[in-house]
Formats: sequence, structure tokens, C-alpha cells
Amino acid sequence: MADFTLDEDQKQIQDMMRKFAEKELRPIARDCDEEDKLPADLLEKVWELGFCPNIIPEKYGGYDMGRSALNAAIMVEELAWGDASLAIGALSPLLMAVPILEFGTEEQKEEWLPKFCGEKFYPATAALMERRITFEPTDLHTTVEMEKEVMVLNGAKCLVPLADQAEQILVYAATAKGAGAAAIEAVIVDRNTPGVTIGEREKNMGFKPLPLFPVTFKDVEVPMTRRLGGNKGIQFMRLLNLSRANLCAMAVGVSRASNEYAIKYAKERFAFGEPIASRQAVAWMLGESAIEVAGMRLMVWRTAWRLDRNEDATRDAGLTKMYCADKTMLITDYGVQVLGGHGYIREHPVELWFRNGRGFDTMEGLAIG
Amino acid sequence: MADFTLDEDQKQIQDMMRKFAEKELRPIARDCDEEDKLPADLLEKVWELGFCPNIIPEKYGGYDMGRSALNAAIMVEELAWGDASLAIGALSPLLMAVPILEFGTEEQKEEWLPKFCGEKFYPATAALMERRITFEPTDLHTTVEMEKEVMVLNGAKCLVPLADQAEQILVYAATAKGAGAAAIEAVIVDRNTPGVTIGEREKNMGFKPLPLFPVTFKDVEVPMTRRLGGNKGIQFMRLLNLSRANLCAMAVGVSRASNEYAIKYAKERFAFGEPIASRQAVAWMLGESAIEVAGMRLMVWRTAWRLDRNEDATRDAGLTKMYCADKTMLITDYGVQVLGGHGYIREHPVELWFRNGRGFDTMEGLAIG
Amino acid sequence: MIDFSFTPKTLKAKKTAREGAEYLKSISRYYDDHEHEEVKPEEINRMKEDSANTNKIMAEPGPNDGGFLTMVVLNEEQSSGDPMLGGAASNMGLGNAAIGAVATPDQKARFGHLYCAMAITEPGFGSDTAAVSTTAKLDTATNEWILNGEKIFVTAGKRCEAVVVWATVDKSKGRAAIKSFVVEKFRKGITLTKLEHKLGIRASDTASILLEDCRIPFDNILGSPEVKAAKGGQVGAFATFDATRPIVASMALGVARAALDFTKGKLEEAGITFPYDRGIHSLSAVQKEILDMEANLDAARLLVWQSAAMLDKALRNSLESSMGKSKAGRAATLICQRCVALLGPLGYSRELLAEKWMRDCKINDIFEGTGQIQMLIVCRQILGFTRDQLK
Amino acid sequence: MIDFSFTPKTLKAKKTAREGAEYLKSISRYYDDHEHEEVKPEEINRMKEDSANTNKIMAEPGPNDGGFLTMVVLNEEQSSGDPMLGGAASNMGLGNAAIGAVATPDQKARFGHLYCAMAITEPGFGSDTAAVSTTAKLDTATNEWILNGEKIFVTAGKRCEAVVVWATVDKSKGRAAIKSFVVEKFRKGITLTKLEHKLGIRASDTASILLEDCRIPFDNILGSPEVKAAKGGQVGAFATFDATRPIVASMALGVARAALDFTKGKLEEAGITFPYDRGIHSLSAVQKEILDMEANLDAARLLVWQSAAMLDKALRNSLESSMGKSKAGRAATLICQRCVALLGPLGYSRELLAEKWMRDCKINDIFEGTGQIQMLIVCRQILGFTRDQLK
Repeated sequence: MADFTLDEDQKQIQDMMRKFAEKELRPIARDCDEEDKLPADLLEKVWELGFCPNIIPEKYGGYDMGRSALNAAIMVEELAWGDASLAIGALSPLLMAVPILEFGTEEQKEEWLPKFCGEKFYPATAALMERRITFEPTDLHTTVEMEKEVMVLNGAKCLVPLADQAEQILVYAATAKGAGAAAIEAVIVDRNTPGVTIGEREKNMGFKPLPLFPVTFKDVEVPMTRRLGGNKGIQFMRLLNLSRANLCAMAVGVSRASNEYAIKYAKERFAFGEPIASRQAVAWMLGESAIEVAGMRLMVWRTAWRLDRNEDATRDAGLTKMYCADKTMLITDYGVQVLGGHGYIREHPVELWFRNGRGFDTMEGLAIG
Repeated sequence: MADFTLDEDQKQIQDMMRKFAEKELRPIARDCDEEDKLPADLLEKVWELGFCPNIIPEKYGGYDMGRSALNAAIMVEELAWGDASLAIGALSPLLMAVPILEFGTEEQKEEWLPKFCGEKFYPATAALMERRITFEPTDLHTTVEMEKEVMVLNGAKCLVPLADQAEQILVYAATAKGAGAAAIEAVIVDRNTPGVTIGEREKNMGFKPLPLFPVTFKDVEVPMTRRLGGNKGIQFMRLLNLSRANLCAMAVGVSRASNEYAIKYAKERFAFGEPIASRQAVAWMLGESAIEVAGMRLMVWRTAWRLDRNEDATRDAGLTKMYCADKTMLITDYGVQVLGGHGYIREHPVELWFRNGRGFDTMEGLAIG
Repeated sequence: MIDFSFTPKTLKAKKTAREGAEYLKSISRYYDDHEHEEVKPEEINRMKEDSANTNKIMAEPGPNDGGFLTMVVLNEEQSSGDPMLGGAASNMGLGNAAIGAVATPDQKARFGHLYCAMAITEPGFGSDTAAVSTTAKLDTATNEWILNGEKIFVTAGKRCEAVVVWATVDKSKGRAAIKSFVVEKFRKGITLTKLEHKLGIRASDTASILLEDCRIPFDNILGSPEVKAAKGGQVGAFATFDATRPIVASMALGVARAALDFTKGKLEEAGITFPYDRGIHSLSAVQKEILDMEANLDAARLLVWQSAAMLDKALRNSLESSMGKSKAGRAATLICQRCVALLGPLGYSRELLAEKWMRDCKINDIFEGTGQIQMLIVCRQILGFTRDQLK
Repeated sequence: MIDFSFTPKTLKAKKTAREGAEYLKSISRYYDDHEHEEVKPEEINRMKEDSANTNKIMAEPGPNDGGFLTMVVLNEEQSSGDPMLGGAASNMGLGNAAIGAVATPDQKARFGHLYCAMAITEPGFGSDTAAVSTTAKLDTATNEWILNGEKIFVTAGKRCEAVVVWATVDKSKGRAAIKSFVVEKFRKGITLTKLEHKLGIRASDTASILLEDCRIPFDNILGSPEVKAAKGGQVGAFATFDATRPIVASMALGVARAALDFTKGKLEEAGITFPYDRGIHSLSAVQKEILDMEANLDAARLLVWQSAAMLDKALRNSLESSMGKSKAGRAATLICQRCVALLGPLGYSRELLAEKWMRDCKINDIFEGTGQIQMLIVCRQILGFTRDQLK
């Protein structure tokens, strides 16, 4: 039966995350952006929220509280409302934990999942993006050969979160170039494996606090046991769709943050004897943004809801990704525009959201839930 | 030396055409639209303005007043401001005269041009468009074989103005499918040639007064003397560019008409105790439209100016065509929107411009100058 | 709990409505060409049958999705066939939505079976609905309301059986004094004075109506006759907008979807597919545009559904219904325009329906509050501004 | 007579400016990373040389295209290298454009060689430029103006040699009493109080300036000291906007063109071409977007050129300069944003310049009158409305 309202549990996690974002993320977001830093104690604080153990079954050491892409979307919208870079960084262990939960063999679950149930932040990440203008997640140039007794990885990845400290990197690679999603495998690679090179930390317009690295793989040999899903492999589109739902939820959070801030500012700032929000041209930017935030959120929720029902969500996820990327840019642009000259200086957060906002078009596979 | 102002001659022809449009086109536009009619006496009235003989050299019976795509653009903007359908219909003889002036052999000029210098409207037209969703003017499916002693035409055209009464139709056809603009020929075909079938008059959303017909060619044999340009043929892109400049000038005229009307209405119509134009949301539609009309016009002028200098205008013409089609739809949509419910009824002309406005995206080759 | 699935009954009714829409599509060109012509009785009967089938399904036992949401879902289907023809048969005009939202059970029984139009606009105003100058005076002797005034742009004003008329009971009291009254067509003093020739939605008449000392029983007023000051929510007749806006928004969705599906179909005939897993660098310009339009329409639809579902839960939805109407009206308008362009000569031709959908759809940006009025309402609410603070 | 061609001199200068722009591009990342750092003397010298070369060309015999138009054309070129670095070397700030537009020959001689910034905004207002509260009082004893007030968002306020300050000579007289004054940095009472940390254009400082009993000679006022009521045209200091807007608009054009050319270049490396003779059905999504952006930029550029050419002909260009600024500012902003998206990881990276251009370009939607203020000016003029009729 159709229903567009959150239940009590969902309201509670939403509220909890909103408070956490307000208390722990917002106050440090500007400094972290200016100084390109992701504080280690923040990683521990987010870790304590239990994102990993909550979704891991008891037999692997987790709390087995159920896993839901929709609940994850509700939560990360709030965290990204606090700060998207810090959220992505702190949640990077999920980039490995979730795919293992989805497709890992029993042996792989037993080997890896307990690591995500410890008391300390367990650094793990995934590598999907490649640095080229025509990059498509379904057309990877990083390859994995599986004919021999070991797998051999070759290629170059970029925008890998926390690659410098991750114990393992879940690497997405194609068994054949140009063969689409069906040919994509996920391989668990220890960071210190010979042939793996972590490059210099990348510098980007936005997501500055988030440590992102290029990683190259030159004839990297990995035992066959590290092929996620064993002989069955993975369903790459499902993981991509889960990632898109999660990242788009963050885009909603960033958009909402900007829109809320601009609304408040426009009511308080006076020009021509009235609040600037009393001018239709200003109000319209705020109104259009509010409508789009509401629409984006429903699209994200439907995608996540469909994923939770194990339905094919490729259409919803694909359209949502395109739509959210565009609208997030528009909304965060309007955020700066409403503040005018004040929006352009780094005393107000709208320019930070504007820089982060543009990232959602580019970055794929940086979050999952 | 860069200059963006009209000279005295240009101001004069602009003024003359504006008055003609106001006196002869505007008053009958609505009735002609409702009744799908192009009055015969209007064809004669426009004929008397001398569009054809003015540009034809004296030795072929014309007044030899020079030919300029820019001046043509200035004039047809005004006529289309009056009514685009009537303008296209009345100027259809140019569809044959101009290409002959551009590329005709001496013999062809001698044979055909005097016909356009008589006292009565000489019905002639051209056939470019073909009815398919993926139609491209540079990729014609109507073919002309030229291996034999006669040319053989096969194919189907649509949206051919005045095909029912035209003495000749200038038919654009490809010597080879998929070979692009270089393979396109123009063939002068008598309407009554065996194998030429004029179908039933087409019904379209806009341009209703304009009689447009589908024309099919089945093994139509045409003497080689009718190949425009003789052995040299034509430069199709130049003719297409001339057409684009001319049609886009009409798009400017339609857009300006709608914008002017909406401005006037918005100043006179009161709501909430003020003219509706006093609301920024309404004013912004008018302002954006006015800016785009000015921008479109400069783009059209530059294209025409370049054509007059015999420079390659493909870039300018292509961009202008895309831009004007989009903006004309936007502006004529705003025209209806500003009038609201009143814009939706057929007592005001904005809905007519809205219907005609959408046509500029689709119709190619229906005007030239 | 968030759930985007509909009950089996709704899905079944939706399927039936979609089949009925195909029939509407088959006759819709005729009534576009023949403005103001009465729909043929056999066609009306066929439509009534389709309508009855849908109602029968909804009356079956089992859970429902809520009345307004279902109405919105079914109206989108019907509108995808023709945005106006269906109303003639289903006896559902905008007036019915208003009655459904605010009438007493007794009134629902009296008027529910009538095809009710809605009369708000007057020659002197369009968007400024508070400027209503039609008056309703109570004759205490007979306990009748006496209505005087002129209404324009009454959708289905000719074809309907009754009109919900907005009139003021006290001009000095502003918006709170504007009430809506059900005026049956058989009453003395109500006259049809003009039928508009329109850009689109020609299958429906748009009428001017004159009320001259038109007497109706006291109980024909919808809602309370009391003139109360506003506190928070919509006052007087204005509350009905919250119910009618999702309905008209769903009409926009239906027409735009028809245009988009038709365009996709024609493109598919030309060998073009629409992959959802690709980014911009792997798509053609047409593919990208189609996907963008699909996403835009999805966003609009979800907003409209949400606003209707809130009505079913008796939650205040003024913000959401305006968001949905504003978004759907504009998105649908633009989608239809682009579809005509993408279809080239096929789009512009009156032999097919794309050009008709473009003309029809434009009304959604205009009636039941233009896009600008919707945005004004949205902005006031997100800003917490009064009418004076944001004009 | 309509002519879209430039004189050989302009074309030669343009080519030289474009070469200079390549040098600016090569150092522009550094000054984005090192906000508020002084440009190195050897770099300044190199820029001054380039600037001198351009000036030398323009001083050659032969016809010119008009001073403002040439300035706009050359500024676009320079801005395509870096929108701000060039100003430091060419000694051309917005204040210079104002001086060029309204100063007396004597003033031009006195101030023309100074790098002049423009100080309008104050902490209490942004777009509402009539709200200027900085005062200029004439000390009749010394025949000096005494300025008091605080200015913010002064572009190049630190680096410049003089500031054109907007101040009122009589608060009770409104807009007509707002005048502009050239305040050289060596004057007593002018203090730099703050440097802003910005989203973009970090190669230029944005300063706050305090004026405390700052005395300047009487002749440092630009235009007449008389307070006259408006009749038609812009009054007082406002007239300078007609001259500065084409200049800042050309900066937008330059940055957007740089972004677009860069994106096209990268796409061409990937084998993508940009055919101008094709319709939507034969183009990829990326091709279509690039062509749309090119067209949009062309339209903007032509409007800006026209507004500048009108200045050269001493025609009133308030409408056209606002049209150009509004169109160019927004078009450029959107183009840069889309380029970053189309470039994917290359667009977002601070190792290349696309992301910088996106940040830099956003200022064009904001300073010298936001897009909204420009549109207000355009609308008032096409409607023939006063400030009160359209607020």
C-alpha cells in the first residue's frame, strides 16, 4: 500500500543522525575544508554509531539490526547535510563491507566481516573510478585476468577514499574491456601487495577533507580466494545502484543544507527596505530549490526501496543519479546566488556546498549503503 | 570596422516592411489561421513589393538592386512579425529564384529568371523536407540518378509550400544516400511531369494558412538541362545556410511579436492592485525574452552578413538555427504564459505564435533570401 | 512506512483505465478538430462502461491506497488518452473534487452523482482569486442564496450538470468571505453566455456563465457560511485548491507521459534504445534528452502522489499540492514541446497526436493557478511569509 | 552599416592578447593556490610587456574599432588566461573604466595611469546601491572633500593605487546625490581593514576599506558635484555602470570560452568532433551540449559587443549593457559548471584549470550587479517602468 511517510524507527534514526551532524560535523566542516583534513577522532566517533556492525549478522560479530538501503539513504542525507566529505570518509569501510554482505561467499564473510565489528575504525575502501573524460562505471579499463591460479590486476584507479590507510581495497575490474557490467569483478586487494602503488593525494575543487588517491595496479597477483563471490562473482549493477542511491541521498543532504541556509539568509538580509526574500526573483530560486529537494528525495527513496525489495533498480538509480547531479548543481548555485557577494566568500558555507555539489556528477562508487 | 547599426537604406526597408506587415498581414492573420487560407490577393500584394525582380539582374528582366542575405533577414523579420505563414507562402517563388541566382548556369538563368520578373505572382517552390523522425537536410533519401541521358528522381518529400499551384518545384535529392551535403543536387521539376504526385494538403499545428503538401516522385524523368548548376551542380550547404538565416530571421520576428504583445498586456492587466508586469516573476519572463530576441537577431545578422561576404557560414548558421528554434519556443511559450487563461484562447494572437514558434525546429528549406 | 507499491486493486484499476485511455486516444483527434461538438452517445456509453469497470474494481474487497491517491493515479491514466474527454463520461469535473474535499455527507449524496464544473475566474481577474466580485446574498425569508456575477473560463461549463461557483458573502471581509456554492444548471438565473475557442483541450468546452438573481437553497453552500479569519490553513473556498491541484497535476502527468511514450515508440521504430545504465558520454543527444525528461516526469509524479497521499491521511498539504502542481505543470509543458521537436515532421503534423498533446498540456501551466501562483504559494510557505511579505 | 569584422589592428592586438593569455594561464594555478600572495615582480614585468605590446599595436596608424569595443575584445582574451591576474599588470581596474567613461580630460591625465579599483558595496547593503551611507562633505575652507564610511568587496582594493569611492554628498537627496570620488591610496584616512577569502578569483584581492576623515582635493570628484534630479538616463555615479558592465561581461566571456575550448580540446583528444551542419538526431549528447554552449556564448558575446559599440557611439546603452551583463554572467556561469561535469575527474581536479574557471566565473553572476539586478534594469526599461512600478 502506497505510503510516503517515515515510520517511527526511521524518524528516530533520522533525528539521531541530524543531531550528530549538527553537533559533530557542521562545527568542523569549514576548518576541515580549508585544511584538507579528515580528523582521526571523527572517524572513531562515526564508527561508534555502528554503521558497520549494525548491518552485520551476529555470527560474524555484528548486531544484526538489518540492512536497508532506504534507511541508509535517510541517514546519509543527514550526515551529508552536516558535511558530505566527512561523511564519505567516515563511511568508507562500508565500501568493502556492503559488497561482501551482498555477494561474499561464506568463507569470505567469515574472513572479513568480523574486522568491521571491532571497537576501532577499520580502514577499508573500494576503487572504481578511472581518470579519463569518457569514464563510465560499466566500461572499466582496469582489467583482471583469471585464467591462471592467481588473478592478475592491471590498470589505474583514481578518487579512492582513504587508500593511504586502508588495509584492503575492493578493486572493480573487467575481465574483458568493453563487455559491460557483466564482465566486472570485485577483487579484495591488500594495500601492500606488490604492484599496488598509492599515488600522491589528489586535489579537487570540493570534498577537500576527504583523502582521495590515485592507485595503480601493475601485474598485481591476488589469490583466487579474493574474488568477491567466488565462482559466482558479483552483480555489479546492484552494487552500482546501491552506490548511486547512497550518493544521491548525500546530494539531497547537501542541496537541502544550501537551500535552508539561503532561506534563512534571505529572510534576514534587507535590501531596498525589505528582506531580499520578499523579491520574487530571490524567492523563486528558493522555491524551485525546495521543490527539487523534495522531488530528489522521493526519487532516492524509491530507488532505495526498490533495492531493498531486491528488484532491478537500474532505471530508477540511473535516472536518479542524472537528475540529482543536475539539480544539486542548480540548487547549490542558487545558494551562492541568493547570498550574492557574501555567498562568494568563505565565511559562509554556501560556496563549500557549491564546490561539493558539482562533485556528484563525477564521482561514482564513493559511498554505498 | 565593427558596427552593429543599420544604415539608412536598411532602416528604410525595415520600416517599409514593418508598415506592410502591420497593414496587410496582422489584420488577416487570425482569420487565415482559422480558415487555413492564403489569400490570392495577398500573394499579389507581396509580389508588388518586388522581392524577386529586385534581386534579379537587368539582363534577365529584373531591377538589379543587389541581393543581400542580411537585407533579406531584416525584411522577413518584419513580415514574420506580421505573420510567418503568410510571409513564407508569399515568398515561396524565392525558393527557386535564389538558388538559380546562386548556382544556375547562364542558360538556366536566361530560361527561368525572367519568369520571376513579371507582373503577376509566379508560383514556384522547392522540396527539401522528408517525413521521418530522424530527418537531416544533409542526409536525403530522395535520390536522383544521373547516369543516363535523363535524370531519374525517386523519393518522397513533405512540407512543400504551394506545391499544388507551383509551375516548378526545385527538388533536392542525393546522388548517393548517406554521402552528405556533397552528394546533394537540386533539380528543376515541372509539377506536371509524369511520376510527380502532389498529395493531400498537410495539416499541421501551426503555419496553418500556408498550403503545404507531400510530393512523391516515382521514376520521374527530368532532362539533364534541369540539373541546377549544370555539370558543376550546387553547393548545398550554402543554400541550406541561406535558408537557415532567412527562417531564423522569421523566428526572430515571431518571437518579437509575442514578446511585444505580452509586454503590452502585462502593463495593462491588473491583479492584486497592480499591473501584472510589476511582479518580478512576470517581468522576468518578459525581460529574458527581450534579451533573447536581441541575441537571436545578432546571431542571424552575423550569419547573413557572413553569407553576403561569401564566407563559410555553416558554423554560424547551424548554431543560429539550433539556438533560435529553442528560444523561439521559450519566448512564445512565455507569451502565452504571461497572458494566462487569456493566452490560451484564440482571441489573442499569442497562442498562434506559440503554435508557429514550435515549427522552426522542424522546418528547413521553407524560405530563403 | 515508505512504500512505493500500490495495492492489487489499484493496479488492476490502473490497467483497466489505461485500456480505456486507448479508446479515448482513438477518438480524441476528432473532438480536437470539431471544437464544441457533443460527444456521440455511443462513445459516451463506451466511456461510461470503462468508468464503471474501474469503479467496480475499486469496490471489490481488499485494501485501498486511499481515495485521492487512487483518483490521481487513475486520472493520469485517463488523461494519457485524452485529458478532457474522460471527464464527460466519468461525470468527474473539478467541482467534484471540491465537493469530495469539503462537502457534508448529505451534500455528497445530493451532488456526488452530478458532473460538476468549477467557476472561479471573472473577467476582472485571473490569478488574484481573492478579487471575486460575484456575490451571494442570503434571502432569510426563503432561506435561499441569491447569486449575481459573471464567471469566465469555466471548464466544461456547458457540458456539466452543476457548477461550483465562488462568490463572496461579504465583500468587505476579503478572502474568508469567499465561499463556494453548488449551482445546478436547472436553476433559474444561470445562463451560458459564451464558449471559448482555445489553443487546446478542445474536447472540453470552456464557458462563460452569467448569474442573475440566481436562487439556490441554503444547503448548496460548501463548507461553513460563517466568515472566519484565517488561522494557518486555507480559508473558505480556497481549501478546495488543496484537493483539486493534485488532480489537475495528474492530468499534466498523463498528457506528458503519452507524449513521451509516443516519442519513445517512434524512436524505437527507428532503432533507438534507451539504456538506463549509461552516462552522458555513451548516450546520443536524443537518448539523453529522453532520459532527462523521464527523470523530470518521475520527480513530478512522485511529488503529486505524495501530495495526494497526504490528503488521504488528512494532513495539511497546501505546500505539497502546490509543489506538485507547479512542478508537474511546467515539466509536462516542456516535455510535450520537446517531444514535438524531437518527432520532427511527425511531431508537427495534425495527423498524429503529439502536437495536440503539446497544445492540450499548456493549460496545465495555467489553470487552477498558474505556475507563478503555485510558486508564490510554495515560497510563502517555505519562508513563513504572509501575503504582504511576499507579493 | 552592420559589420561583424574588426579592423586589422584590433585583430592583431587580439592575437597578441591571446598569446599573453597563455602566459597568464601558466601562472594562474599558483595564485589560486596562494591567495593574497603578491605577484612576483618578474611575472608582473612579463605581463606589463604583453600589455605594452598590445597598446603599441593599438597606437599604430589606421582605423580603430572604438575604444570600449576594443577594450571588451581584449579583456575577453586576457580573461581567458586569467580573469584577474592581467589587471594587476595592465593597471586596469573597474575604476579605470569608470574614469574612462565620465572623467574630464584633466582627470584622465591625473588618474589614467593609476590602477584604480571601485568601491561601492558597504556592510549594510549589496544590490541596493542607492543605500550608500559613506559621506562626502565639502570643506569649503580648504576646498577638499572629507570622506567617511566603510566599503567592502573592493576588488583589487589592496593591489590598486587608487579607489573610486561611491559616496553621498547629501543623504536626503537619494540617488542623484551619490557621486564617485577618486581616492588615491596615499591619502590620509584611507585604511585597508580586511582581505576576503573567496571561492574564486583568488589572484585578485577583495578588500574592505575604511575611510575616516579622508581628505581629497575637490577635483577628485568624477562628474558634476551638482545634485540634479533624474531625467531619463542614469544619474550621478550610476552612469559608470553603463561603462563597467560590458567590461565585466567580457571577463565572463573569456573565462567561459577558456573552459569551453579546454573541454572541446580534451574531447577531441578522445576522438570527438563537433559538426555544425547536423541536427539533434545525428549528434551525441556531448556534441549537442557543446554546440548549445557555443551558441549561447555567441549570443552573449554579440550582446556585449553591441553594448560596448554603443558606448563608443555615445548612444545610451543602459538597456544593452544590462542585457549583455545578465546574459553573459549567467551563460558563462552555466557553461563553466557544465564543462566541469563533462570533463569528469579531469574537470573536478585542481591539477587542471576547469574547476578554477568554474569558481572564478561564478563572480560574474554576482558582482557589478547580480543577474537579478541586471534583469530588473532590463525589465524596467522594456516596460517603461519606474523603480516604484517594478521593485
